[in-house]
Amino acid sequence: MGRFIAKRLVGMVGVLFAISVIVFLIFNVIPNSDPAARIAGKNADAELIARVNDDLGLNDPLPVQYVTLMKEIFTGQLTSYSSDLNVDEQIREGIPATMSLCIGAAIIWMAFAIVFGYLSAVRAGGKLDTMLTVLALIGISLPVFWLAAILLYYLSFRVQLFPTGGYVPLTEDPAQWAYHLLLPWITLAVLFIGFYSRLLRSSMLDVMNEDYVRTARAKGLSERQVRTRHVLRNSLIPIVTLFGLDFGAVVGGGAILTETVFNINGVGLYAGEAIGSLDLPPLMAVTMFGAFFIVLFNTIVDILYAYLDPRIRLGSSAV
Amino acid sequence: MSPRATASGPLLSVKDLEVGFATEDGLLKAVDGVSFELARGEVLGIVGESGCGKSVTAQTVMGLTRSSNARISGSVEFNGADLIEASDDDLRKVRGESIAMIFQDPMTSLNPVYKVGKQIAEQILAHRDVSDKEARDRAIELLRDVGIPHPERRIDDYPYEYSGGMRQRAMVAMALSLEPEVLIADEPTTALDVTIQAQILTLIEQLNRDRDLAVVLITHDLGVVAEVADRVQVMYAGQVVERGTLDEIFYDPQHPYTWGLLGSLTRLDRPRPKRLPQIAGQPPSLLSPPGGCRFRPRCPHAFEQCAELPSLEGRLGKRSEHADRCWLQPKEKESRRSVDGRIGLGAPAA
Amino acid sequence: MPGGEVPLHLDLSGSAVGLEGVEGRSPWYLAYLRLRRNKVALAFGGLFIAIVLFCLAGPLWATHVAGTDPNTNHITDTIEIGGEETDVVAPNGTPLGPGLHAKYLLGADQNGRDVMVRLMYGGRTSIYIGVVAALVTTFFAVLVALLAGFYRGWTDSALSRFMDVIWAFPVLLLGIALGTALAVGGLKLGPIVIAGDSLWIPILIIGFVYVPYMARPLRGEILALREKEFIEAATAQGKGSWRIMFTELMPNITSTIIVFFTLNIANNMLLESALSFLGAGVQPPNASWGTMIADGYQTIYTAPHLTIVPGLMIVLTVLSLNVFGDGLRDALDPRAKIRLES
Amino acid sequence: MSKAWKVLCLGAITALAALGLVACGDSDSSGGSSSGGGDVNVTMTSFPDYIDPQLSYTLEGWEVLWNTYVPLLTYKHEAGEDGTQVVPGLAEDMPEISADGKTYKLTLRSGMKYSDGTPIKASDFTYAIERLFDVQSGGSVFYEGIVGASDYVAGKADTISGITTDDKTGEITIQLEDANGTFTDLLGLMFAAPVPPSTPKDKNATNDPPPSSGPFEITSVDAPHTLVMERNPQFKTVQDAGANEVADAQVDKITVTQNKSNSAQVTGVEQNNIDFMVDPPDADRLPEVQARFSDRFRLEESINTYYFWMNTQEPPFDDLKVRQAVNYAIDPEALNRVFGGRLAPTQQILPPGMPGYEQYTLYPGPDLDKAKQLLAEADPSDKDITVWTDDEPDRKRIGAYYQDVLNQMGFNASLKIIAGDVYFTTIGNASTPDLDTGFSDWIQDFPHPDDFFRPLLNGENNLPTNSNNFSHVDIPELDKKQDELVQKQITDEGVTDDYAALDKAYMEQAVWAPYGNEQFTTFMSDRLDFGQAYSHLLFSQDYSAFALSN
Amino acid sequence: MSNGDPLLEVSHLVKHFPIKSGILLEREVARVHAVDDVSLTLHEGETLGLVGESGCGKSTLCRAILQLIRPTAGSVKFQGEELVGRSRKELQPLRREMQMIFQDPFASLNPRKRVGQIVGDPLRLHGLASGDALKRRVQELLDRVGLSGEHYNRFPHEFSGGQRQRIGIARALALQPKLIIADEPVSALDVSIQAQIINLLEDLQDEFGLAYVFVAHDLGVVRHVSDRVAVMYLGKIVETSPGAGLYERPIHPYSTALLSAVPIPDPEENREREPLVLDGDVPSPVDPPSGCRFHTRCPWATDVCSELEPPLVNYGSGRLAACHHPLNLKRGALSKATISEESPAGAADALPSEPGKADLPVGA
Repeated sequence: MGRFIAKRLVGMVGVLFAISVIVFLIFNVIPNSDPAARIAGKNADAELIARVNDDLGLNDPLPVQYVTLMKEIFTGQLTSYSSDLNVDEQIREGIPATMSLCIGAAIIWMAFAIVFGYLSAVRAGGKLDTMLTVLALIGISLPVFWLAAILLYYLSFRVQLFPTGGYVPLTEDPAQWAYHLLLPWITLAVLFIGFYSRLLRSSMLDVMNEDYVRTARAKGLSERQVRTRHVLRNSLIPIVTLFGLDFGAVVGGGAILTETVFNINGVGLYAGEAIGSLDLPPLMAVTMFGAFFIVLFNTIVDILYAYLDPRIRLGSSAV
Repeated sequence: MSPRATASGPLLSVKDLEVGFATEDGLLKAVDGVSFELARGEVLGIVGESGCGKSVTAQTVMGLTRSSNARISGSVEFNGADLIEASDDDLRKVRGESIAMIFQDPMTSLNPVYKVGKQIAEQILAHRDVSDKEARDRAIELLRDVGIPHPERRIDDYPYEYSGGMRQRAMVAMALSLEPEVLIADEPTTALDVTIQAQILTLIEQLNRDRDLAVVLITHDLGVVAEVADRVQVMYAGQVVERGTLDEIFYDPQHPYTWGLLGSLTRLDRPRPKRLPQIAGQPPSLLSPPGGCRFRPRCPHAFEQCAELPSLEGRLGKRSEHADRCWLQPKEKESRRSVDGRIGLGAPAA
Repeated sequence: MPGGEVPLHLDLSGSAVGLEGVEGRSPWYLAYLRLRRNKVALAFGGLFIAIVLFCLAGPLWATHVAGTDPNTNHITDTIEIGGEETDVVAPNGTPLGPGLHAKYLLGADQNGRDVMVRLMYGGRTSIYIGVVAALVTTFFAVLVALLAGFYRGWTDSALSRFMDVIWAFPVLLLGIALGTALAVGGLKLGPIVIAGDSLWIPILIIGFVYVPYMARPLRGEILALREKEFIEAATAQGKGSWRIMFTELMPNITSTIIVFFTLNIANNMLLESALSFLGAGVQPPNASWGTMIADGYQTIYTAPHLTIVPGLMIVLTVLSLNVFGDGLRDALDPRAKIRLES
Repeated sequence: MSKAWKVLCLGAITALAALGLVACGDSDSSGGSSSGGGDVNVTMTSFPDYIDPQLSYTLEGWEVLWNTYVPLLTYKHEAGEDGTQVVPGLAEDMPEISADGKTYKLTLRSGMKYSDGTPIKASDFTYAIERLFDVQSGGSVFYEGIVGASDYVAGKADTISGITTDDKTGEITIQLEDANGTFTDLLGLMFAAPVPPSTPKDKNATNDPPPSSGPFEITSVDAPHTLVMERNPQFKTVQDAGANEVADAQVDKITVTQNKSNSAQVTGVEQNNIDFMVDPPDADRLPEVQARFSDRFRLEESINTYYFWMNTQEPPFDDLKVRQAVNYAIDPEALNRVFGGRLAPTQQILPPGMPGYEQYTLYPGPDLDKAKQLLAEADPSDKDITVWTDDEPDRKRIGAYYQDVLNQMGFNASLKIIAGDVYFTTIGNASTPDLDTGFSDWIQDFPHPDDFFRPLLNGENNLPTNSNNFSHVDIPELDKKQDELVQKQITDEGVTDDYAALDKAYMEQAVWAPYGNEQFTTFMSDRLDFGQAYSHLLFSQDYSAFALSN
Repeated sequence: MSNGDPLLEVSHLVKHFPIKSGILLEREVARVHAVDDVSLTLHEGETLGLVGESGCGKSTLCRAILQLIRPTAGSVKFQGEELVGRSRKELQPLRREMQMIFQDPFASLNPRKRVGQIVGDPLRLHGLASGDALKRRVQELLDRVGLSGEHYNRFPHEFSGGQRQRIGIARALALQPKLIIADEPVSALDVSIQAQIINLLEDLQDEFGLAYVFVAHDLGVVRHVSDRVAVMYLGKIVETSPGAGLYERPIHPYSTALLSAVPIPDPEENREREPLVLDGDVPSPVDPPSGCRFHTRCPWATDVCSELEPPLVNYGSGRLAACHHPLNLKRGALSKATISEESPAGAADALPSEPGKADLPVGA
């Protein structure tokens, strides 16, 4: 176990390294993204720009620049080019909002997906199944930002049931926190509810055909016990592992659209702005942040997978 | 449904069982009019090639084939109560409690995510009002009974940590946990090596002897049947083609299909023949079985009358139990089967 | 009791049908038969074709009905509605809404462009990107899966690590980063030059980021197939690696590829719209449904239809592909063979 | 000549002083009427770049800092053109300028204190200018003409030799290398506002802004989310020293919050949850706001020009006829609608409100036929052109419109959209390929016409990188005219007329295709006194004019 | 049955699968001893039966012989030519001569190919036929294995297990090989079909003079087809013998146990015999038992069995066995015994000192 975690950590560092290099390179090939010119202002002359460049170390060779940048990220000293604000601090400030959004949405999506998927599988072929299937397929066909825009338009602007976005910290006012996040939660969850309920349905239908389910019935377990203890429990394995991956991806950048449309001051919005302004330091940091979460949850999923399915022995499969 | 009804009649009685499945290509009649009876402490072997309906028969007894596309008729009476008509709940009380079942593939028949002990205890807890601790203790005891070494340690293993033979033992332990009256063993050794097969068969024999357990043993291997069964029923294409006592089937087989089965065995107890007798062709599709005698297309002895389906009856007269589905006259049978050289050895060697 | 399906463990195989006749029923034909029975999937497949036809009809509508190009501005024009001269775009910038008039059937946008015409042309772009990007993804995913799954060992490790990196990249961030980076100078790779406003940029980005999503399951399938005895049989006959990959393995993952391909188009269209919404996809003034939503979103309060209509088109198209893809999967999945009446 | 000039100058000063007194009286009376003070909350879409007088170089920043850091000279707290007048701030009087225009003498008022109680000293001005260079401020460029500045930057001198101060008398003398008619304007910018020596000299002070000298002090900053301005307890000392032109605050506290959602801000103001939004409501909400809240919404003039640049050095725009054709083809009214109705049409370089603005029409239109005809006459060989614009929604729409117009004229135009933050550095870099024509705008740095000509049209500023002369204009005789005019004070006779002529001269060459002046907006909650609030031409909303309505 | 040089000569063949693990770099932490120093010979037209429980290395041995997996060590000579170490290309021409039939009739046929392609592919690949000639040849082959030429255009899923196995045989026959390695060709089939396939294989052998390595876990099947039988346990050959000898007088206790475990389809005999039932399962090949690998399950094991690996001893008339306590030996057999050349390198070089105690438990 410890060995496995160590191995994953090494892999994680490798992936993060690769990602940071890629981002760094992408941004160094963008023409005219010269940060010094931007910092120096619209009337700047060449001399001033040269001094700014020197100050930022942008005259150093690329590898040196990369190392400096990474050092600053990990010592929390990185400041953005466009606003001179501390990047790590900005990300830290965004985490509560992003986490509130993602965790809340995750709870909603898992709860609904399990209920819908279970009902769908148990009533496979029935009316309820057809209805849930239709809903699920519509759910996975909705562009998230579009759904967000439409919900905002109808429920916040036309009917004025909900606030027009924004984020209220949980510590400030829990009721407002939830009130402000309700629409974003639903928006973010809809896609996953659709996807996961479909997945659970087919997973359950597969598991229902497994020999051990027959064994369970032959044991005289009630149908309910068979379905929950054997069918659902085993069907959830792929779901839970996928959940880890998706949750990591959502925290690590998937919430960008929702945060943008609902104006939630989270990491996603910050990332969006950093990209919009081609601001390398925050972009490096948020990409690393995102990738970190994705890789982290990948690793958690692997560990969880081994726990959920004892057949999988850690370390043997590395992917 | 009391588990220990003391009726003098058969423990389990199946009458005119028909099981069909609606498929995309039409109705697939897996079992077509199967009847048999099982007495307390008796071992009944059901033999046939894959797809002959033997497993469906067994699973239907347990109600495991119930589904929206299954068409089931006939009756399955256990201790006088009909299981076909029984509610799901009543059926549930019989399963595991009175009739237990073990399956062909011990690799997949245990839930991979639960510990073996837990899966055994689960069955006990589903039927008995006992504490978890008691159920666990019982599980350890059962594992010991079926010959798992160090059961108190192995009880906390996951199925993947068991070898195939141990898993099948664990399945047997589970089946025995509530001391059922009937054990249905559906090809319990097919997936196992010969050495392990011998172990499991010995175990089943022991249980039958020591606990007076009635066993339905389903297999395609006549050799396995010969080891443990008291009576044998040969199935072909969803129908019973011959039934009788073990000795009757082996020493006085009446149906050409049984001859074929016996003949095609590669056996160690006889001199090696120049050439193995074989049954030509393939088993028919159950979607559109041939008219008349279903074995007719493969039968070397078929004649006009075979276009009509023979009924299963004791044509020998004297032994009512020994019955078969063949139009040939007993005399004719005797002469024809001897042609094959190795079957129809006449009276028991003793 | 159990759901509407026959328990799989029943051995119902027997021998199949009688063997008379020469032409066998290929797995594809059987899949076709199953698909033909799935009316819902077929209906949605038809819907997708209808949408494609609708979009292809764009030029016809533009010249014969609307009388304008998708990109032509008519900001200060007026049209006659009910005998009244109406501004296409009001002095305060509010565009004309939808109504029963041949021109501007779905209203105008802020540049006075005909939304109906743009919708049809935008659909061409969106679907084109979806399909071509899916081809790109499929090509690379299949290549990666074949190489990794067939050679295993260090090839697999290297490719898997590479996939890990793309996988771990926040998709949208990567897409936007590449989109922004390439929008200015385009892409120059030796002889290949792609202009900054070329559709190939979103196509390549989208195609690229989805490679692991498709390559991983395919690789798994290849790894499983690789263990099958028919591969050994091919080796024993003396078949070379490439021949085994393309004549033995490929045909066996084709059905998976087809299903993935269909669903991938749907996902691509969603990602395209998201990238365009964030400004990193299709470059204006060219319309795609994504850019139309992005543009329309600026006026959602005064002209919500500019957001709603292209969004609905995306939903319909993606939905049709998803339902059809689902049906395809059922049809192509051999297990579906005994998914019986219900 | 010099005598006449002196008289005129004096006259102007007395007039200014009189006006200042009136203004002072005004603010006194209004101050009395809202003595209760109160809290105001303001939202903006983008947080100020820096909360640091030497660094801030955005409208948002200046809007906040104008009433916080007072330079030696300042701009009149007045709406309209009056607001472009430079008046004494912390200095007792307007500068005394030597005849050669190179020496400026000012005297700091005495007894003034910063908000933390530190006395304001003459040397703080030197400190501020030095700091400007040390923090590599974008504003430092304006002050490079001070003698000794380049030596200071190069590290050859510890201080700027061209600035001498006397903390006792408050005298400040500034030596310029060349006469510069814009220098008084520059002295009124926040870049030159004195800060105490406790301010870190080479570091951005955003998180801990220096003590203020204006009516407000900044008491807390949580960049980029929120900042709080409160009454400066020491502002009395500034007023008492006679700085009448610096208006006093009428509310106790202003909280400025960043809010990324324009629509949410509009709704907030509509529902009186937000008192004032800095940015104009989006085109989308504008009609609704205009219709329903006319009692607390109005458009405000601002000094800026929106134009399309055309690369005069490369075909096809090296041909005057082609450029003229574009000027004929552009429909300012169409662009106004694309912009949501906030663009006042124009066809000239200087915007209204700028000294030297005089309206003329060179290219009556829109006249697409004329444009096509001109283009046909010119018959440029290269009709494949690239239109550049940035990715803000309205600018994207402008770009799309422009591209379409060019195509209708007969070009084969393609559109290139660049992220807003790198747009100007991209088109200002001569090595960027396909720089044909595109979007640009210019918002004044200070209300002097030279700010529109020199950076944007002077041949010397046709730089390889970071150029603002996107049209690559290089007309030597007009450059000469610029240099000649800048030596003079704007108040000199005929200078404004000369600038007007310069404007026309450039447009006869059709170096740009200007089309509009953007109007800003004032949209306030019911809580604020809408009548009193006004938008300053240079610094936008004047927070010192905020007062709660009764 | 045959003379001259052997067709196939396997000597001291080893195949170990490494188990790798590591944090940064993978390194071998253990190995699966799948085939551990195995030697075999096979002559033209001969059938060698190979028997053992699952996991004993039979399948690995087959694949290592055919170079479908690269042996770790040892040599495989086919018609006198060394196969080990040859590249894929160099092996190609030899592959015509040696073919394989697989256990799983479902997995061994590519489900996406028509029967004609499956059977015709090797012909096309080796350039032996094309066009109509190819089709004719395939149809002949199909006819020969008991299918119809009309099945040419059908797909594997349309056939039953037995028919599929026939297709597999047709494919193996297509190149007219000299050697066919049949890896449990009938284990997955029903008894009646088993007989069909066995008969078919025998007919083909007679007709084409094929040599078979016939692998099975069922001694009954092996007895029927084999001239000689080799018994494998945990990667090693424990006994080789001409068919009859093994069945009548098995020397190795493991052979005895295997024989004893085969059910006898004769109720009377069953009632009488007291079969030898082995305890437990085959130990893990990752960490095989020391000494004689069978000692953990052997009822007659003594101390020496766990210490010394018994050599493969030649008891004459083609009978080889590796046991410290050989059973069923004729009087004086021990004295004439010698250590075989095929004996594994790691085995002791001492002959068994005395015969085992038990007497013949089964057999006719």
